[in-house]
Amino acid sequence: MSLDATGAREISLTIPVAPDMEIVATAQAAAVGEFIEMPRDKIDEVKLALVEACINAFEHAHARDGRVHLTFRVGREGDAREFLEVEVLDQGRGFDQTAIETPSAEKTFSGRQKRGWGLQIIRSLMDSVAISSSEGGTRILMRKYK
Amino acid sequence: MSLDATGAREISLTIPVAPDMEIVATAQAAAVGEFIEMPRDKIDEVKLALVEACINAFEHAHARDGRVHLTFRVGREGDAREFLEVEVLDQGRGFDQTAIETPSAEKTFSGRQKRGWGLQIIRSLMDSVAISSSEGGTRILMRKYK
Amino acid sequence: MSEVCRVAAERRGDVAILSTDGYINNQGGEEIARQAYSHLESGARALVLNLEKTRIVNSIGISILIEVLEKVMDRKGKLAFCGLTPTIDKTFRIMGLAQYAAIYPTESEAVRAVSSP
Amino acid sequence: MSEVCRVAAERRGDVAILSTDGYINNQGGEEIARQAYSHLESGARALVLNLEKTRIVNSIGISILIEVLEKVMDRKGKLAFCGLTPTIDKTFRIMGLAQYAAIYPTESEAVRAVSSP
Ligand SMILES: Nc1ncnc2c1ncn2[C@@H]1O[C@H](COP(=O)(O)OP(=O)(O)O)[C@@H](O)[C@H]1O
Ligand SMILES: Nc1ncnc2c1ncn2[C@@H]1O[C@H](COP(=O)(O)OP(=O)(O)O)[C@@H](O)[C@H]1O
Repeated sequence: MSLDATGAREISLTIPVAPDMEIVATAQAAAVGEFIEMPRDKIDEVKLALVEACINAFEHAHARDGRVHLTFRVGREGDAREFLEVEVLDQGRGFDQTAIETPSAEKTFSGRQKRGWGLQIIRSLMDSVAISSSEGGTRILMRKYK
Repeated sequence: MSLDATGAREISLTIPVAPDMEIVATAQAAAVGEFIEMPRDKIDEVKLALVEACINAFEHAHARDGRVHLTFRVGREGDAREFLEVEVLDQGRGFDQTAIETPSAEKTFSGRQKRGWGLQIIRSLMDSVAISSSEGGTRILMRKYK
Repeated sequence: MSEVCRVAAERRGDVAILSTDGYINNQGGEEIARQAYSHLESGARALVLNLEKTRIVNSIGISILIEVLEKVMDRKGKLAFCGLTPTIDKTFRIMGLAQYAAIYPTESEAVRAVSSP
Repeated sequence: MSEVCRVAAERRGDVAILSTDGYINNQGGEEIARQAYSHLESGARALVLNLEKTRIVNSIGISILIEVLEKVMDRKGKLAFCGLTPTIDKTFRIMGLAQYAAIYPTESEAVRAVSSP
């Protein structure tokens, strides 16, 4: 394996805030996933998590540079399974995580509040997720084991 | 079209100098090509040109940052056809283009000089190619019309 | 992977079968909704959504599918999904769609299930 | 798109058919060469390279294929390619490989052409 999570070896991708660019970005997740021979269904999960993170940045961040920055790393924790890590970073206005209400099927089906599932989907589909957000922007670091 | 060649809207990809990373990069070319509905065979030509430019950077450049930087842009010249532009940049030692001998099938088949086809393939497969190289590095800018 | 989600429709009696091809985002979701509502207007009582050729549905797309489902339930109609990839199936379960709509592996099973006896 | 190029071999009399799957770079080229030489050693007089499942061959891979072709020509054997994508076909023409090796659309045509009468 010639790509690792030590920082030196990583693939970075910058996309403009523009319709459908999230799908163009999923191609990179798929290519890196295939590179480590991650099963197709797991790659699909990474792709959807990445899509959700990108459309959040597109919709909510108002990034000062009009871009979303992605970094892909593969690594292995000790002797554990290999993983694919995706970082999605925007230089936007950030948000207060404590103010985000957890969505539920009940709320979704009873009322007008159908949105609000993006972060929940990301957490459910990935094996670990770390979000840091401030006035400088938002960074989502998510990892999926092979 | 939400992606253009004016500079603001572009996709950039940075890959490490490592085996097979050129193939990971072709996924991005394919995704951007599909985005503008470029026919599959033309996308294949862009992919191979990109592969040749990347392996040149891997083999010959000795990039100081250990990376190759790619930028993808789509645009349209006046009312002309849409194009996909790929820039491959390395911060390596550069080369003297006047010193590069043009390859030929005769030389390839008669002797021991089987290599030396990369730049020729790039020029043959792309619609336009501009190479600039100095001690600071090499930049190949290539364009393919849809 | 094309950006445009194509939606093909087929009508069998009072069952409308909509088959998607490609990424379901807001536009894709809205196209499905448009076709679904037009079938409901013209007398369809049940909808089958065949997502066999779709590998990604984003959360905005799903929220529109939920609106379609609610409209169908309001009219006492039926809606069934089929051809879901494991990831889409998982996402539908996360969002609770699976509690309200039936999910079948194949189109024929879905059509059989929603057809009037 | 897997990084490893798989090479499958089949022997029909004195014709060896090598079928590739995936990206042909230096390692892929060397694997083809290894299998080709082993068939030549064991009496094969003709090689068919079926590249149907390969969409990219880089210039290093092609330079190795040219070495294989030269070795076959030295032994007065035959080599034919089949299943080339338009881009691979174009690249083979650029590098002059097409002047020295026969290229056929299908494997059966290639096998027929190189088989001893
Ligand atoms: N990158 C971001 N920048 C700013 N705010 C964000 C970002 N990502 C998420 N948020 C905030 O978190 C909320 C919840 O996000 P999410 O769960 O994806 O649902 P939705 O996008 O449908 O509202 C958003 O409504 C927004 O307020
Ligand atoms: N990015 C680069 N950095 C430094 N030298 C390069 C670069 N690209 C090409 N070259 C020089 O140009 C020569 C010709 O390149 P090419 O036509 O691709 O053939 P090959 O790589 O097989 O030698 C190389 O041998 C090398 O000396």
